[in-house]
Amino acid sequence: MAGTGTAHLRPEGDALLRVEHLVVEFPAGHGRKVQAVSDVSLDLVEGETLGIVGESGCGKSTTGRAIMQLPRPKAGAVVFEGTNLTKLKGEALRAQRPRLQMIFQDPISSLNPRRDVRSIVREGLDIWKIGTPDEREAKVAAALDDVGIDPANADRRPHEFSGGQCQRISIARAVITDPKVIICDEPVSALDVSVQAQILNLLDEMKDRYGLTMIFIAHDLAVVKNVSDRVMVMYLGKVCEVAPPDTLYARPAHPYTAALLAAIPVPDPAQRPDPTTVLAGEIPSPLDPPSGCRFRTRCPKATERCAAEEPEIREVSPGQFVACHFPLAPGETITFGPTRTDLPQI
Amino acid sequence: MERDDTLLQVTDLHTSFATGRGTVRAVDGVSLTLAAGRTLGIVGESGSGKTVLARSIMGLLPKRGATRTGSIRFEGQEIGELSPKDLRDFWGRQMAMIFQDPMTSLNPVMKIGKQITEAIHEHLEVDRSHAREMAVALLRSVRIPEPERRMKEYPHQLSGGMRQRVCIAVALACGPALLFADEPTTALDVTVQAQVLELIAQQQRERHMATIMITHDLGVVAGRADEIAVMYAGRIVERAPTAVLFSELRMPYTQALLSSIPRLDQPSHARLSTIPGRPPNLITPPPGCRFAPRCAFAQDRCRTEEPPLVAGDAPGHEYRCWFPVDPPSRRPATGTPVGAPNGGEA
Amino acid sequence: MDAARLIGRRFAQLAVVLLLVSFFTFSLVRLLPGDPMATIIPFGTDAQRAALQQDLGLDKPFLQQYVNYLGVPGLRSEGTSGILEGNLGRKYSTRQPVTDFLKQSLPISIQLVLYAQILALAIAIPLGVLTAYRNGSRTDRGINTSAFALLAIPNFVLALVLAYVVGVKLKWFPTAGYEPGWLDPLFDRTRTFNVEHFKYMVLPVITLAAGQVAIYMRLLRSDMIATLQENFITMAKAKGLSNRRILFRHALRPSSLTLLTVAGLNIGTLIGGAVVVEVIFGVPGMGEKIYQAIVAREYVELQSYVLVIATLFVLINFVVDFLYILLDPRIRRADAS
Amino acid sequence: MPGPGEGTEATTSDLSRFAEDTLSPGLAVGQGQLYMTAVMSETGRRRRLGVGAWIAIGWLVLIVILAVLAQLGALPLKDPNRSYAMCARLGPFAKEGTAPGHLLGCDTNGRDMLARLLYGAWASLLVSIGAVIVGFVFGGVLGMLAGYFGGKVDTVLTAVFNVFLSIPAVILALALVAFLQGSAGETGGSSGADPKIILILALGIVSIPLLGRITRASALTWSEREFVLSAKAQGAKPLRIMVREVLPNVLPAMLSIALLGVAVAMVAEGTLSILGVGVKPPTPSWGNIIGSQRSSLQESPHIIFEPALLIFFTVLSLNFLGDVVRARLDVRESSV
Repeated sequence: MAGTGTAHLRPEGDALLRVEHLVVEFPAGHGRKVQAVSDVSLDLVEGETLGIVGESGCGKSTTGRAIMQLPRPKAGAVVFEGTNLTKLKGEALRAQRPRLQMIFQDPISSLNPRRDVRSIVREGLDIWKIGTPDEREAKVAAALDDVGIDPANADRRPHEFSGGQCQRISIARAVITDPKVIICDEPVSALDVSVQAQILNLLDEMKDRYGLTMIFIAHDLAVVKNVSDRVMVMYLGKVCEVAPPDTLYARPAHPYTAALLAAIPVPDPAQRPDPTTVLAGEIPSPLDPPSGCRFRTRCPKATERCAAEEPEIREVSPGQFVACHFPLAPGETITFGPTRTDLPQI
Repeated sequence: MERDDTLLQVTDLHTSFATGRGTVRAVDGVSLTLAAGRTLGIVGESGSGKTVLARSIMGLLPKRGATRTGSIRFEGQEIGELSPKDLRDFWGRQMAMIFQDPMTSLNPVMKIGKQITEAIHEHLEVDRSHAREMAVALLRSVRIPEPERRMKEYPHQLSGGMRQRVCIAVALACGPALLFADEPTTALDVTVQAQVLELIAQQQRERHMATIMITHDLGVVAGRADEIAVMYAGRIVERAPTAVLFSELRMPYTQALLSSIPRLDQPSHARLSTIPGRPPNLITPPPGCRFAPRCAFAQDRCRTEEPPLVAGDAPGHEYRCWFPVDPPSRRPATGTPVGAPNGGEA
Repeated sequence: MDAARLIGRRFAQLAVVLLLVSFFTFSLVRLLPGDPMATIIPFGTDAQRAALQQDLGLDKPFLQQYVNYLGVPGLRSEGTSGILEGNLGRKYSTRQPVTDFLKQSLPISIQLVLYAQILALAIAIPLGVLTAYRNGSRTDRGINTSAFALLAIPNFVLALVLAYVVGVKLKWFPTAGYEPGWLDPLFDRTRTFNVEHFKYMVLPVITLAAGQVAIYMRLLRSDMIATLQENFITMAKAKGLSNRRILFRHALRPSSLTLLTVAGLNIGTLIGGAVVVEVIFGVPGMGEKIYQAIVAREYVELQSYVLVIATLFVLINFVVDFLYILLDPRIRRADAS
Repeated sequence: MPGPGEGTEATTSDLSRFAEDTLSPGLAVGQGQLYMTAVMSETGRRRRLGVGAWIAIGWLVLIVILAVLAQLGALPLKDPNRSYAMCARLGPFAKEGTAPGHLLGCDTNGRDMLARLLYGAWASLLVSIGAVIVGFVFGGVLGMLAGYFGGKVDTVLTAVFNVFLSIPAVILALALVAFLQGSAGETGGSSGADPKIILILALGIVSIPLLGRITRASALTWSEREFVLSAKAQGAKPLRIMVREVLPNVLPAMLSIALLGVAVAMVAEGTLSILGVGVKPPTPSWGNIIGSQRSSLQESPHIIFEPALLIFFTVLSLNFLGDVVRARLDVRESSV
């Protein structure tokens, strides 16, 4: 299978969260199963932010949710502070929940429209009966204040707030139980650029203030770069490349990473878009993924070996890991054009 | 000012909607000109009125509740004077439009082929088989593989990128002189976005077609538009030929917009400059300059008196500001990120 | 082939639902308190009761009774026959087979329901399209308000009002009775068109259809309004298509999906309504038979009628499912569950 | 069941949908849009009730008050069961002369119509509201379980609902009433169980699958929302999520359906009365006044038309309010 291996994981003792060989399956009708995430491993060291980036269908959000055990993965281990969450059941798993929190993409859908902001944010404290009612109130007010929402407005319902403010409320709700890890699933992609910057800055502040470790999932590489200490690129349920952001952006080793980087529109008229860097074709059906390396059907460097043998993740430069038989050398450019149309369609 | 090859001239366009909560002045006094074969980028956040502007020019407004005033001349013809039937003739043949969401812009229960040929039949006197051939050729020209087979398929059988290609084929079917592309790639993945943008650019070159590209992403138009107009709260706040806009921008909003986008060439964890607050609602826009409540350089005058659109130094450059910022070209190379306002200019 | 698989699956579902329905109707009769013996021979001796019980097979265990009722070959008791052999049981009182009554009354009710359904759709579809297109106009409001009022008139009230005004006062149509129609085995096949039949049907059909017109129209209208706001409609407009083409070629089909489903489900409402209408207008259909069976406590008969109606209902909705597939290509491929 | 209809604000929603881009600043186009539309239409509609709604509320309040007062004996009404033989069949505006002292005339037995109608209101309201409560207590709980848990629970419950729904409601109700009456008659004697309770049970049972399905559909859409996921992620237990997160969102739809349901149950009681198994005479209900006296339509139409009008206005008001509630509180996705 494409992009397996755990070479990029750090020594077990260092990691706060360690995910090994994660597999998530969904029923696809007619008794068939689709593997949204197949054999993904990752780890988080306390205090760092791991960015997961990829296009729709790459399994990045599913990975995030499977770490939360919502839904539970089909296989693999999610070891959080030494406990394997996939082995926990019922109350034991529930007890771990407040330690891991999530922030979602859609600021409107992630807040209950029929409850006021105070009770939304307080929910975690209520569930776990943390503190006296007064203490809870004070904590809610403090959290709201921290995210830049005036606690005086806590009696309002979510629809009275803008998208950016709703996202702030979501952040307050996530930090109220003092979690160790927060998984941010595309937290800014529904927001306007001017609001997006506010939320990105806020996330960085909250990370310091609450001592958080984060997984930041997004499709926008520039956004991911801005917040991450380490970036993982995914394609069709597999890991392509893991590297520190500056390395990744300066010299991508996986052809897919290079294609992604080239596709980002740059707000600079001097950089004319180059048609030869446009990645052709479409993402193959996850029901019937290509053999060997999953990117090979769209990769100009693909050979028979890529079809026969799945690449293992290996280190190509310090801290830079790639799952590719023929990684790009530093400075090597890749040409995808002329735009091919004869590639497999879904 | 009017050049010989002027295709579209919009003068003082106002569009408002009567809603339950008051009159929304979505487009408030916009003027623009576009020459044949050129590309105009309209950039703005959600709520800036850019989509309504495009639909107003097209005449695609709801029957009731929408009011449009001002002049729209297309090849000298005043569009407001056209009868509904003439206007329908105009649509598709002279002006066409592609929309943001390819998932919902095609009729889900009608075959792809039919959706293209019906546009051809509506406007051109051709027989069935000829229309079919034209449709196949169109699909081929937008690089849809196996066009004959695709003709018999339904939209849900195609991916998002392919559907947007079909939408482009439909829009191009009768050879329009002007194409509106309303956020054509917002709903698409970044590599697919690159494909679709490239396709639009190529078709535009081949057909000598003018394009109005509406987007919230300055990056999308930076390398592709000849001219860019920045909209804020229903008005154009800055307009210039693309290169000029980026080097000579004077309007604080344009600058803030540009600097709040996370960029790949910035190091990670760079703090983003943000625009505080959020765009105003258009029922009760703020008095004076509409950006004043969020502007770092706003002074008393900005809050009472609305600045007119004034010409900048470079030809074709106009902006709407009492206290414009120093353009990037005039800042010291190492310069502080934000230019000090020049008091009293204009 | 996806379609073949889908059809196979639907058939399996159909079989399961029918089995459940038969079991349910059977249980309804057997499990609810009340001894059928008490109703059949209220003053019989214990011996008489026991004999009758044996005769009716009621002495057997519950599940065996059900198997006998179905008539599963190999499992059923000696000498019994069940639904699978076409035996729907006999009336307690006259020992006549229920199928005899079914043959007479079922076609009459089917005619009635069919006419009502056709009439309702024929009126509702154009009105729905018109009001959606003219959404908010005076026409729309007028039609919509009328529909609203129509919805608030119970069937039985409308039946009585029609009978009183049209039948008694105006004397346009007969208010009671029935003349065989084309589906009816008693229909005189030498005649091609029986005006009398339709004369008798006018009032019952209008009564049945009235409420449905309002439901269908409002449903189509609201779906149509939603469809007309879809992006693909704007796209069709931008192609320069005419309003008529946009309304009927682009908007109607995707908007009619809910209507179709509801029209299928409403068969149940119509059959239910037919009971009252048949009783009021003296039409000798299933509804009237059901009513009499209940009054006479003929539970075996009732059970069979209910089973037949439920089966018809399930079958019709099975057909609706297929129409749905025809109308909406998205379903052909998607998972049907 | 009258189909859930369009509100009166289709035009404005059409517009605000179009103008929404300009009305919801700060949220970029994209996936957020749908929910924004939903929330938008909700806030946009939070306006004064129309005249129609107030008239409907007024009518229902009036009927309820009169029914309660009549039942308490607080109204100067004639005995609904006493015959004034002189006035039999005479209506307020009958040709052969009116029934003096009887505001709305008398029925075939010479009983005062006004008294019967007001006492009948009590029976009609009791049966229809009771039936909807029974239906919602069971249907709502089952629907909520099916919608929230999904999977096998949902498959089984939906199958059960569908089997019930394949039997026309009127026929099922008819059969249930007959059986329940039979069993009640047997166990406790004819005076044992109040026939109204039998009716409430029968109509309630009939409405369980319908209300269950509606609740299920609504619960299903809301259970997929991310705030439910978030509650799970915080460690909330299913019961808490169902009660605190899902239920408040499902309630508006349920309230609107409940109003329509009361109307449907009221009509159903009438239908059963026509078939002779409604509220048992001599206790009057609007339905059984029509049902027991329908043969007198020709000579004294007022006996039929008076209760018919009451049913009409009450059902109209309930339908209208149901629609208003739906349009005001219920966002588009949760409509069934």
